[in-house]
Amino acid sequence: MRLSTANAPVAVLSTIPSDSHTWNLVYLHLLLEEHGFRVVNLGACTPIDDLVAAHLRHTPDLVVVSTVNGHGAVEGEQLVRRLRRHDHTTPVVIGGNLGVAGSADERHVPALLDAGYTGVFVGDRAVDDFRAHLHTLHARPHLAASPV
Amino acid sequence: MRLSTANAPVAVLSTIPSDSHTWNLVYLHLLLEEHGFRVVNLGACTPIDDLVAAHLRHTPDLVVVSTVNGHGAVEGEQLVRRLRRHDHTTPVVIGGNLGVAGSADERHVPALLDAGYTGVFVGDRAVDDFRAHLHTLHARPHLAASPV
Amino acid sequence: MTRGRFASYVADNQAAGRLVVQPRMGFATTEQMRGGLLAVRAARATTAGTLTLDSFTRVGDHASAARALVHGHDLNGYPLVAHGAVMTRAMLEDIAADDFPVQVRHGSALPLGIFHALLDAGLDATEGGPVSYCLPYSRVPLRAAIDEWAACCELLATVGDGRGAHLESFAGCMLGQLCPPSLLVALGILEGLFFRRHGVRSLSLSFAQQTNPGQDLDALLALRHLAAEFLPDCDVHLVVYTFMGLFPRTPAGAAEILAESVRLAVAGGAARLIVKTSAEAFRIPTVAENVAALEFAATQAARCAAPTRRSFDPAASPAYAEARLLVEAVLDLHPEPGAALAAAFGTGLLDVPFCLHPENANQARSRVEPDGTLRWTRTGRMPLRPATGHAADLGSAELIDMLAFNQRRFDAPTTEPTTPALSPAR
Amino acid sequence: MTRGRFASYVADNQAAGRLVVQPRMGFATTEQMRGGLLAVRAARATTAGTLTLDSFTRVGDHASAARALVHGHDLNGYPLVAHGAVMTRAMLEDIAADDFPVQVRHGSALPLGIFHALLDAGLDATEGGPVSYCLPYSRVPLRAAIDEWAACCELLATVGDGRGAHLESFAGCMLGQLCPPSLLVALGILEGLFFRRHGVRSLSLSFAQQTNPGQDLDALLALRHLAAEFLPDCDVHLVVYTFMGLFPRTPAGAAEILAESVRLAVAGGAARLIVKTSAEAFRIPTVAENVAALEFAATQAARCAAPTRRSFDPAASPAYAEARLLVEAVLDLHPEPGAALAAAFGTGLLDVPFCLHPENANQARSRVEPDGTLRWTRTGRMPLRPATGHAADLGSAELIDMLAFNQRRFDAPTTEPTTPALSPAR
Repeated sequence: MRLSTANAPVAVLSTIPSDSHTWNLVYLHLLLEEHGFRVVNLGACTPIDDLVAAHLRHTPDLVVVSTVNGHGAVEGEQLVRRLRRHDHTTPVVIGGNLGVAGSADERHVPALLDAGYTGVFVGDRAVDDFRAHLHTLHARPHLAASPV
Repeated sequence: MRLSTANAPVAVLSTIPSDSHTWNLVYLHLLLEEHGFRVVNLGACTPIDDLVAAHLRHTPDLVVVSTVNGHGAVEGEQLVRRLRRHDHTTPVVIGGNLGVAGSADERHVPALLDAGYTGVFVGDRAVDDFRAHLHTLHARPHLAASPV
Repeated sequence: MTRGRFASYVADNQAAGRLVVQPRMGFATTEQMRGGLLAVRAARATTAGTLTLDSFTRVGDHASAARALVHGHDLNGYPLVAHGAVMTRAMLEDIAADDFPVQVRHGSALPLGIFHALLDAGLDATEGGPVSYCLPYSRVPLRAAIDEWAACCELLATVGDGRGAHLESFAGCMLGQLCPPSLLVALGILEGLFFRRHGVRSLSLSFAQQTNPGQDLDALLALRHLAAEFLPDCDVHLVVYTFMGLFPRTPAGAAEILAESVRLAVAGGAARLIVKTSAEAFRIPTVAENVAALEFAATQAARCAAPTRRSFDPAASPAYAEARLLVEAVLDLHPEPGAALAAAFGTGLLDVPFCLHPENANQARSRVEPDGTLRWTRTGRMPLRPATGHAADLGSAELIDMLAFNQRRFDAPTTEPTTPALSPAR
Repeated sequence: MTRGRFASYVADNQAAGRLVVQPRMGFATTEQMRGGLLAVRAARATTAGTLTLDSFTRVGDHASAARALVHGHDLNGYPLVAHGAVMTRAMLEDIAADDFPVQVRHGSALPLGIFHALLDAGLDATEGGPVSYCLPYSRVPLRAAIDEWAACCELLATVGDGRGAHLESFAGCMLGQLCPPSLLVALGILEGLFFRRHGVRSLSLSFAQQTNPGQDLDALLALRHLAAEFLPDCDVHLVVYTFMGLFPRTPAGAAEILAESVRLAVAGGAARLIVKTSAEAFRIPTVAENVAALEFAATQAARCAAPTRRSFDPAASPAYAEARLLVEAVLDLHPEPGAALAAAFGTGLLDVPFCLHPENANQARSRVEPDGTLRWTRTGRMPLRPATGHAADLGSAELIDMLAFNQRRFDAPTTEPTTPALSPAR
């Protein structure tokens, strides 16, 4: 929600098709900006087609999927499988509440990694872990131009 | 299916609204005739309204409900409750397979008797018991004119 | 001839010499129903799937079906309308396909709601008929059933990608037993003509195994011959039903009656068989029992000699002679098949023995001969002659005896007359 | 004024001095949903029932909802369209009645299918709005939502026995938090005018508890005053929502924020309250937790002084002044409320802070003052003045701080400024 430099790395920020929550997206938008990203924030209930189109248009350095409505395990998996048809290398991470029973989220992690995510962030430490993950991305050459 | 004498006792023979089986009705028709009844056989899938109408028109000495489709416990109870609004005294009996799980029929007997049946015939001895019951009916004065 | 999914599957398999076998199967919940269909699909047999609907749905009492589901009570079939199209599509997802068509079996005299629901759910095959689902299964006025079935056929004819949907006449199964085959054959042709008149061109004609295999084969061959004569511009296949009456109680008897129906289907040129299971005498079969019956039937069918095109001499066929007489007499009543059928029952020109529907004359009577042959003992006002030498009156004990004929024939074969050979009766 | 079941129940109870309390509640299966409604109905409180729909149904993906049901997966609400009218009527049988109306809550920008399903199921009350269910909850073009909501209103207006159905605007809850109340009030009036234009005359206007009770009460009184001015020929009641943002985590804090919302509802003349539970900060509440919250709210409401008709001076109300300005500016754009709303968002005349919908300008920003008051820090192209002395830019940590304001206020009240008194803010 602020201007970034033109050569800043780009993050596409999205949720799953059935998730209408957005405060998580507003927060992550600010957080990603603070870590030097230019953010394309797709907002609530993003159809997978819209995400794929944004991905092809913006060729982002990072895709972040945030979801809290309990359908993340199902739709998050469909989403990344679709994305991976077009792109095998870009980091794609997901986080939030993935199932209807909040505390059982851990059990969805292996399937989501299998499906193509490079990171899955759940539970009390999700945000801290995600911030740490952002720092590891900065160590990558093409992101080196944009430290916080 | 044969002619009976005009002063023969009358049996209304029916099934429940959702039951399309009729061989049981064909058999009972013959059996009731052999026991001296004139039979009004209402056939398959008799709506309860039709049974009540036949009851009011024919003022039978006996109402026999035969069902084998598994809905007897539910619809048989509705049926007798409706009938008992008009008639508290005429013997009304039910028999056949009352539930979807054939062998558990016994457990429906108390509720059906409570609802207004004067006899419930289930299990292997159902037909024998029913025949015996027909003989006890013959002992009643208004049926005495029509021994087998 | 364009064919929809169901008819194409059946025709392709028949061309390849494979008998399509199909269960009766219906469960209350989508989860159970899906499990049953998956098991049938996975069976080692050439199968088609079946959705048998429950009795509440059959009579249009969808509220009672839904109430049972909400309260967790069991139902004797799948409540298609209560579940609705969205749930049924999800239930069928990745199951119903060109290599596994699914047919809806319902037994409803007034099935327009069921037809809408099955088409909305993406299904395109069902069965029944204005007579065969009215007279035995309801008190619905025949004229009302005829009008509604006409609308149903016209609905079926308009759907899909122009290939249309498939409709099977249940007329060859009227009351399941004790009806001499000629009347079953005649009713099948008449319902076929009714379907065709209302736009359905992909249809099947049924015949249920009775008590004498020679008589049954003659009937099936007569049905095929009459279909070619009366429905030359339709895509027609024949379907045989394993005996629908009191079923043998021994495993060996149940297996043998099923095997006999397989031989009948293959010898008679039927493309499809609706099986019964060894549990049939006792209760609704489980999925596993259905799969076992389907696989047994498939094994039996593979053992039969490839069906040779038998020479069939209509002039020598008892079933053909009587059936053709009945069909022509009915068609003479009115140019519309529906009106002709209504008039035929109204006048007793057609009369189904032991059928309790208020509009059936119920003057005709039949009996089972010692060799299992079904004969008319009384023909009412039908233009047929009863067999001689029989009393038409029947007691309850005798009725039970007749209904149990196949039970005795297959459960204790050594104490009965030898099972008749499988050749057309003369 | 004729009223349907829902509005009559609410009005009768308000006349008798009873606050109607209502949960959020939706379960996947008909059995669970029925159990939940029965429990709400039996609660020791004046309750209305709620059917909250699941997220798949909200976005029109009924196939996914049905797939979850068939495979026994959980859903975060009741899939009304997948279950359909027949099942839903059975689910509601002997529950939904004049003394226990049930409202459908869905969150759909394009809800025509949901409206058809709920009316088919015999229900007559729902909520949402062309802006309030589009901007926060979807990427649907606003014009498409406006057109579909117009059709929905016109459908609602035609149903029933002439009494019509009831529709609640969700506009007073936009994004749940951080939106200064004047914009919420203005949007409520504008959606009310839209409903009325398309035939709905029985409606309710909502307001969600924010971070300062004095400011909230001023907003609620302004909303009531504006409703009387702009919707004089409609039957309107007010509904308060217990705070919808990050919820207090301590039982005492959760109870107190709920109690505060009860006091707000009673003091502001609301007829209905949508509660939250003590479990809200952690997970979807159980039925028992919902019942406990409803009963607690009822007890609190009974303790409040009977609402006296407060004298309300519009000239002294910050919410009234800004809301009236916004409403009139929007209505000046076009004589049709729908077209006016579309134009207002298209030009940034209306601008919801933090709202990510592509058609929202998203230039406006707000903040929470130390006393909980919400103030504009940037107003974009809205005809409003921002408060002075604030930087408009906001970091992620500061955002989290603001979102957690009520959590801190109620979980650790002694370390925070004293909870402001419940009197209109000036």
